[in-house]
Amino acid sequence: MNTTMPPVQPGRNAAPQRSLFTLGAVLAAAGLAAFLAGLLGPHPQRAWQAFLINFLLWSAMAQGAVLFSAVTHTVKARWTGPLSGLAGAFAGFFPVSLACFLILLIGKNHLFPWLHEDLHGKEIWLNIPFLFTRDGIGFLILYGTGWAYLSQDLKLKFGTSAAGGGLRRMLAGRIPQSDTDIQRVQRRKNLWGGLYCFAFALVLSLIGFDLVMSMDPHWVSTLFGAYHFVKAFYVGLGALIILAAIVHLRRGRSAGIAAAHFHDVGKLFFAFCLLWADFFYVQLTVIWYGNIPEETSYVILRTVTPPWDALAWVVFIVCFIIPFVVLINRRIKTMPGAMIALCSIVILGIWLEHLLLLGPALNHAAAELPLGVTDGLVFVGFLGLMVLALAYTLKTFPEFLPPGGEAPR
Amino acid sequence: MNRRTFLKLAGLGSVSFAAGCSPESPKYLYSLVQAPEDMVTGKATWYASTCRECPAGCGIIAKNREGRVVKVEGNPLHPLNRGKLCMRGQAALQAVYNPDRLKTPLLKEKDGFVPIGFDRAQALLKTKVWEAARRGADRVRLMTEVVGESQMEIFRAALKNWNSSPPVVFEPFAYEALKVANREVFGVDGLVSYRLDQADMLLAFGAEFLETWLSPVEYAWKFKAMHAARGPEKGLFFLVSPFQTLTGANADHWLACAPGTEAVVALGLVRQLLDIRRGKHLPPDLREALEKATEPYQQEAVLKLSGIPLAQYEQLVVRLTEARRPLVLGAGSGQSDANGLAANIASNLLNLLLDPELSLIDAANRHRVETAARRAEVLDLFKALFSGQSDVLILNNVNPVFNLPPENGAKAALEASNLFVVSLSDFIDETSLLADLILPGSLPLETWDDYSGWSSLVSTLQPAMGKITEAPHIGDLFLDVGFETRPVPDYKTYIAERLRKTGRIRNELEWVRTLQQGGLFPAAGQVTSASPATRPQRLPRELASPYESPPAGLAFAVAPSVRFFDGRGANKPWLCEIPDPISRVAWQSPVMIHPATAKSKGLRTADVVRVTSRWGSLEAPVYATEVVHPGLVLMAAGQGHTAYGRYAKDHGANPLGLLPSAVEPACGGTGCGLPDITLEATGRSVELAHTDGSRIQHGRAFILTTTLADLQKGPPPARAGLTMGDFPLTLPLPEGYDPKRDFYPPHDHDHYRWAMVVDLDRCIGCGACAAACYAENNLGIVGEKRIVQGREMAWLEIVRYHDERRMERVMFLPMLCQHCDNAPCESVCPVYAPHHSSEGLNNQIYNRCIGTRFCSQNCPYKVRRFNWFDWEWPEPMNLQLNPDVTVRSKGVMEKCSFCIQRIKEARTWAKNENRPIREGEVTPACVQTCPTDALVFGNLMDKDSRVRRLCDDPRAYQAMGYLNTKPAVIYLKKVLHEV
Amino acid sequence: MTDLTYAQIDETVLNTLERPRPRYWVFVALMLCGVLLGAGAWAYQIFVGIGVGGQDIPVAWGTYLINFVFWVGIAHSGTLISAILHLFRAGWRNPIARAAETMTVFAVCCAGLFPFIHLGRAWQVYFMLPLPNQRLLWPNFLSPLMFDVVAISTYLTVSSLFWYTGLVPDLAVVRDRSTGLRHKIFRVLSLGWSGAHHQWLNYSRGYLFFAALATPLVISVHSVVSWDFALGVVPGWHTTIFAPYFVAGAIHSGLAMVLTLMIPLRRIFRYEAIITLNVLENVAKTMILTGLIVGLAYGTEYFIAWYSHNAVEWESFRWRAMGEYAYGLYFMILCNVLIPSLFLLKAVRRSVPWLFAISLAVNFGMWWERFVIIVGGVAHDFAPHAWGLYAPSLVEYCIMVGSFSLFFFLFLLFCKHMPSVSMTEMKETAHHAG
Amino acid sequence: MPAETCIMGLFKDDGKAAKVILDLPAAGFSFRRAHSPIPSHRILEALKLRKGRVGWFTLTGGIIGFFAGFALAIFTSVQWNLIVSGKPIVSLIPFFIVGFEFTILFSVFGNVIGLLVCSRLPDYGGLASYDPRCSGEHFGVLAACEAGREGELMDFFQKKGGEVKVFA
Repeated sequence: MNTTMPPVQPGRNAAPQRSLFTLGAVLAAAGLAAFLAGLLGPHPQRAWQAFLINFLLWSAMAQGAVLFSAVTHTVKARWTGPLSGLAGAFAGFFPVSLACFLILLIGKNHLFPWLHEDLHGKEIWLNIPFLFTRDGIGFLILYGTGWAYLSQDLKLKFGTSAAGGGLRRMLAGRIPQSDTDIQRVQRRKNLWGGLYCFAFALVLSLIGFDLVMSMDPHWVSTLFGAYHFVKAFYVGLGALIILAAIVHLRRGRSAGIAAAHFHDVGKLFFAFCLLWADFFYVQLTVIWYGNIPEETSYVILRTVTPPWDALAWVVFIVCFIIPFVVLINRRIKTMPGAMIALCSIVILGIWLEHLLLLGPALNHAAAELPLGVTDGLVFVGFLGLMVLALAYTLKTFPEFLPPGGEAPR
Repeated sequence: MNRRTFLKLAGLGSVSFAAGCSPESPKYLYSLVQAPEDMVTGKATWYASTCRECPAGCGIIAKNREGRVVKVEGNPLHPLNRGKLCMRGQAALQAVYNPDRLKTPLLKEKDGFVPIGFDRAQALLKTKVWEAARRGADRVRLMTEVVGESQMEIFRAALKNWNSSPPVVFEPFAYEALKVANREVFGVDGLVSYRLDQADMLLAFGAEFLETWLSPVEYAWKFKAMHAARGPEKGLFFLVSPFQTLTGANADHWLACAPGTEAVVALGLVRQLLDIRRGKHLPPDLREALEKATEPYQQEAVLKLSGIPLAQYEQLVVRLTEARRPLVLGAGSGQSDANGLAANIASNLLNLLLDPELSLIDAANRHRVETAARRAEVLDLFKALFSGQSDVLILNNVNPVFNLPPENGAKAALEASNLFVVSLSDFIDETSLLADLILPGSLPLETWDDYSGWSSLVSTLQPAMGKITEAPHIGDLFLDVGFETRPVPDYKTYIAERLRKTGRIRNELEWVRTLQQGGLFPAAGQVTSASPATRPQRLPRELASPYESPPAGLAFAVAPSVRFFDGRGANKPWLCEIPDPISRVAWQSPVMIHPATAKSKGLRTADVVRVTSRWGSLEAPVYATEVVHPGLVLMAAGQGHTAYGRYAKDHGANPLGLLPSAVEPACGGTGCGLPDITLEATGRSVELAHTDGSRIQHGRAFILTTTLADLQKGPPPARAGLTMGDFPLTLPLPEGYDPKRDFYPPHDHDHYRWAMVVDLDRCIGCGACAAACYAENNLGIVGEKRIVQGREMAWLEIVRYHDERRMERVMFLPMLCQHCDNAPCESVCPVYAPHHSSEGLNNQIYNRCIGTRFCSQNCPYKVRRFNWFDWEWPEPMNLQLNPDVTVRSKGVMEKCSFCIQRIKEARTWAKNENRPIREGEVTPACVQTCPTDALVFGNLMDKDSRVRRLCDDPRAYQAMGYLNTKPAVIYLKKVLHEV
Repeated sequence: MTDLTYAQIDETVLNTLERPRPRYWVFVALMLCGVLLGAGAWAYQIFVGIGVGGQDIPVAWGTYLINFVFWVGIAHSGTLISAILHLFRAGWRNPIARAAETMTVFAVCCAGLFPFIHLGRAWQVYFMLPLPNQRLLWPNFLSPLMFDVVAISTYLTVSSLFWYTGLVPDLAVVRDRSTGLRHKIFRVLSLGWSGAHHQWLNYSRGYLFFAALATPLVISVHSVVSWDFALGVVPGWHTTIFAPYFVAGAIHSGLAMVLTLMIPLRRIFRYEAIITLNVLENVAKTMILTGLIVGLAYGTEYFIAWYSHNAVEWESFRWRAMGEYAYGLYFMILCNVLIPSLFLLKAVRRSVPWLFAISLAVNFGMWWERFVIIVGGVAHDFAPHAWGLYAPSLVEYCIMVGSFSLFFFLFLLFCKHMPSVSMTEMKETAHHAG
Repeated sequence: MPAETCIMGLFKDDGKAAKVILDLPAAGFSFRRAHSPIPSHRILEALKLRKGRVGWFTLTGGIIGFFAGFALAIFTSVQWNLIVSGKPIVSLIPFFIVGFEFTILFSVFGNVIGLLVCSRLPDYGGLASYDPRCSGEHFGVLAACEAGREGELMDFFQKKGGEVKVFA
């Protein structure tokens, strides 16, 4: 239990070095440059598409990772050890994500194909002001609950001496002293944790419907929302594993992330790999079997029509086949190096999957895949932002990092 | 080789083969008393005959298998019905095989009827009549249904021998008013026929010519000849009546006049025409008199009395005066009261004013029913009988006790002890119940006879099957009892002789030919007609006194039923099972009232009400519908029998029981309605045995309509979307597949892809197709209770929808298995019971079916039917079953097979001549019988088959096509004059 | 978890196998009568025709299919609790796992009967088996019903084997503590289990794999069941969310049934020390989750029906809420979502009466959910001219009573003749705790 | 070869039992079998056994099942070659369901077989040298000693705090 975790003295060596910040900054700059270049270039909508895709992907990672912390806490899973702490760090990306969301507003004309077509009454739901208001509120709620949960978590971790900058103090509020306080914070933490899980399901479904499904305003799939948040958790776990692995590689056993932890989180990752595939298959089968053009045309375009068919196969292989085959083996789950590689592949896969879902809607009758250097660079840029966010959070709140010393068995 | 000529072969070739085309020795060929030589097991033989289910007298051909008739179809050579047949004609079989049909004569003794032998019965009758005859004049009376001339002659002769006066011909609907009108205006003392097909505008004051009026099948095809959309052309049909029945539902404009004011409107129109100087050709004094007589019917008065909105009325006047070949039809069959009389005279006058030549009135071909006696004479007869002026009364197939309103004297007369009543009926109906001797005669399908639906032609009857009772032919019976010694060996010879005497035939060969083709008549299309010669010189005296429209009150009207006619069909399970076209209620007889009326009385559909008039009262469930005038309570005739058989007894109520029997002196007829009745709730309610769900289609793409205006604009832009609204026509052929929409690869068919085109603009909703389907495919009869449970078995149902925008507009949709190319029903079956055949049919393999019913659940059209039980065919009904079609056992799913047995037969023919099946060679039962040719069947893979060409019609669409089922039933939109 | 000693555990459980009191046999007999009633009704239906039921066109599926889905649903949490929670090493599963698995096996038996009962020609059911035959008449593996056949039979086999495997060490315990006939029987049943180290070594591995395999199976089976509907085109049936939604619903109802069974069981068999209040509370907590998922699914369906602006879809859902069967919808929302969320209150989820009452409510609600879906869908589908309603007939009710009787009949027999709590697994938890 | 006697030490705690197992060889006794009411990893660790091989059976079963499922579906559908709902005769998307279920089914079969084979069940003979208490609350360690050393072995067990049971 987290309460039993001894208060830690974050050693300097634990916190990320400056080099990390520079790296992040460089990557981010590159991405930004590419994005701006794209905007000024002949196909601004391509730049916006890349932006949207990466926004969705990286936000999903952050949201998913934090969900890991919240959910394991809510079900009182005992096996997470330092992982749930690390997962909290991803909350650092929340503000970035929020900012990016607002930036979308600028590119609305390039981003929402339905702005230019007859919606037969769907305008009530699909219109820019309403869409941005509801989704904005959704994000606020999600990130709000997330932070609320984590701040309670931090309070418990700060322990007696909460030396540090203003933000620490502001967030931490007054540090619990007496046991009663601790219990109160405990209760709040439970509450916010539960709420975050709930908000996650609701808000990510909404985002899935609003920013992905509605891009083809005549197509619907009731499972799409759930599919979207399962995906988010999938990549979230991937990101978490990568982070944990890096920390482990940098600090060795002192990081206290035991093989068992990697094994367990690996199994969870595996489980969600299966779940993602399940949700994918479930939708495919029902639509394939029903054979109603209103539904099938969407899938046909993305799975059997060039140029998308190739992409579809790549996505399927990269997001399911590879991880499935690899993860059947249990030993691999305990090898941080291997897991970094695998998770990165999966994340890339989901990145492509977003392209598969959004691409056809945003590029009508595309001859070849709308995939180029810009897209790659924008991806890198967001990677940079993520690195920065993580580095900053971990620097400000070393409590997210595993405590030094021997790992508890 | 088109469908018709093929049928001719199938229908008559076999008979000629039977006859061997040799003049001699065809003696016993046509009766199956002994197994005939032309009977080949497994092979159908067709016998041409004449339908006697109503006085119209359509030509039929009867399909004989192993000595029993299994199906009747219209005779393609017959000018009246041109190969078509109505629901009632199809059901003729169910009289022959009716389980309640009498097998022996019954003699009434103290304790009820006892069966006796035919010889004894005949002997008894003979002694009775001759005793009576000796006792003096008019001691023997005969009341008969409308019969052919030969039989009539024999009757007359026999009665003459018994020194009694000629028979009284009883028809419940005897058109007294119409006859008077024709006499007064056309100088024709009878019933002229109408050349509807030549008209471009039609106005009726209640004449229900698509159901029962004069000759429904004839007028159905004629109506569509003028009314179906031909390119941008389409005839116009106005109905002025307080209610719509099937005919009204087919009107383009229904002017709902207050009950009893049809005459007012008609006279008003006469007035309008006179005002615009029509009818200059009339003799001045007549014209003057007319103007004077129609003085009270100025527009305001008409509108006030009839309650018709000005706009509608004006529209009518404009269209009527603009029309090039307008035709006006009078009041309905039953309407021989003052109102009906005035309306009929007025409509005849309208015809005269609109078309001095009367070119659309055909006095040469007159309807046989004109021989029916006026109601007054019928009632007089009963008075006479009651006063004991006769000893013997012979009733030939009439049921006055049921068909006449109460206080008609019939019951009293028949019960009079001194009168010996002989009923020649095959059933114990309300009348025969009172008879002293019931002596069943053989039914039309078993007998020799002739009948002239039109005065100009002769239509023959011949036994199309072996006898299942020993009942004698009525003709032969009279030859025996009516004469000291038989003047001719038998009735058949008598007919032949008569025809030879009248010079219609010269020799045996012609006689055989006549029998082969079912009569003596000009080939369809070469009918000669003649307009009435004389013109009226003076005002019809019936118009002298102005017509008083009845006081406003809740009125009651009885409409002849498209299913039971006057009630003679009520014991035929098919007719009971096939629901009423408007209410979709089977087995029961609801009273139809306007929703507003219902609301005001706090009634809802299915509440039981008591309707009371001065003469009687009945209880029936309410059916609220917009097709009746708010001031009217409408009810269909025919049900409410207290005898007559298991299917008729105690089903529904008999509305005639509410009517007065007083006759209108001017014409000697009565009406079918009365002005003031009371309607009160009983507080009970029943479950209606209706087969429909919602009355409107909630904006779905089942029935689509277009307007004449749109049609004239030319073909609409091709649809290319995915939604219900803009989904394109996707033929069930490889070209119907578009990789953008279809996950599944297209599949080929070998040589044939069977499909049907249904022209909703031609469909009048008469339900003949449904009846034909019951007959052809051995569909189970489930009965009232199970229809309530939603278990009817109709493979083809005429779906009725009200127009959401104008609830009083009714539209019909023949709904049958769509034989989709991507049929949702198929893949869900775990055992392949339904699957796609190599010729595109959606096969249902009964032996394989295990009854999961998933197919039905997944069918978007809900056309599949399930055998919830083993259905019963009480003896001898099982004899009617089509040997080519399996009788399904309990627990299996079934549905329309496009009459696959007929496809198989055609294939055999083709194989024998090793050639592909020809266009028109396969006609499913429904297609064959459709009076208006609304259904077309054929092979889509044949580029110039009719179905294929019709698919290019801009009106073509598929029901709910956006589900990508690719139905092989392609509908053509109904064309409205305006929305 | 529990602080009982091994001896106490053995004692508590073995006490339940004492010679039953007459009242027990009364109940057994009562249930047997119920079973006979159902069987009689079925026989009658076979002879007279499926029409003795209330089904019609358009609603050709009635309570038979509803009960089928209902029982399959019940069958789900058994494996869920054993397998998934075993994987997650949630110790609180151990006291209830056995009973839950048993529930699964019996529920599947009941469920499995209904497809047969529902057939128009039950005697031809073998057409659905891929039996090699001369005329090569094979079933159609494209049909959801064939998926059912495969899935349900797999599920029955697997859950029975899983159940028996888990039972073996306990059978040995009974063997070692019993004499006479029972000893002989259990000697055979326990396969000579001696708890030797090599047995345990493989046993724990095998059991783990069992769990790992059963988990996806649970999900797949109810997905397949959901596809009996979702693969159709009928509005209200054809929707992608069905598979997960049915799985969640199944678990929801299963957990409810677990409570319904456990609460009397722990009372009668004095299991309070083993099936502690914490255990029940954990079940309740899980039900909050499943309840929320189900609620989310209801919401999503309505939202999409509205969002899609598909006339047919929307009319079908509008009618669901306002038509003749609206009460069904409100039952299901109330009993499956609102009432279970009372479990958010600690007081409620720790009070046995409340737990019991709510578990009953959920069972009721889940039955109605199936009614709303199965009947509601087709009763108001594409063809307005064919819309119609449905009401179960007496025969159907009898068969329904029969199925419930059968379930409780089997369960009664089981819990008095077999260890209804896994002693071994209890000892393990005791072990870890101690 | 001198006759052996098997003696079982029964302990209330698997820690003790594990210790005994470790010490047995030193004391010159040969370990035969350990019986326990629950799977005790203390004992299993003490025995330093490799993981069981059940997994291989399961895997094999799974692979066979997967292909068997698809094979059945495809074979049967091509036998009749009937088009239903316009779907391809061989439609892998739905057939996957059959494949999947068979995979699970056969893996489980494999698993069960593996279980029986690896743990040599049913094994009624094995009960000869077995003490019923081992299914209760005792952890039994069965050791063998050559004739004459029974006393030592018993003492050994008792010293370790266990009860003793001798099998002739």
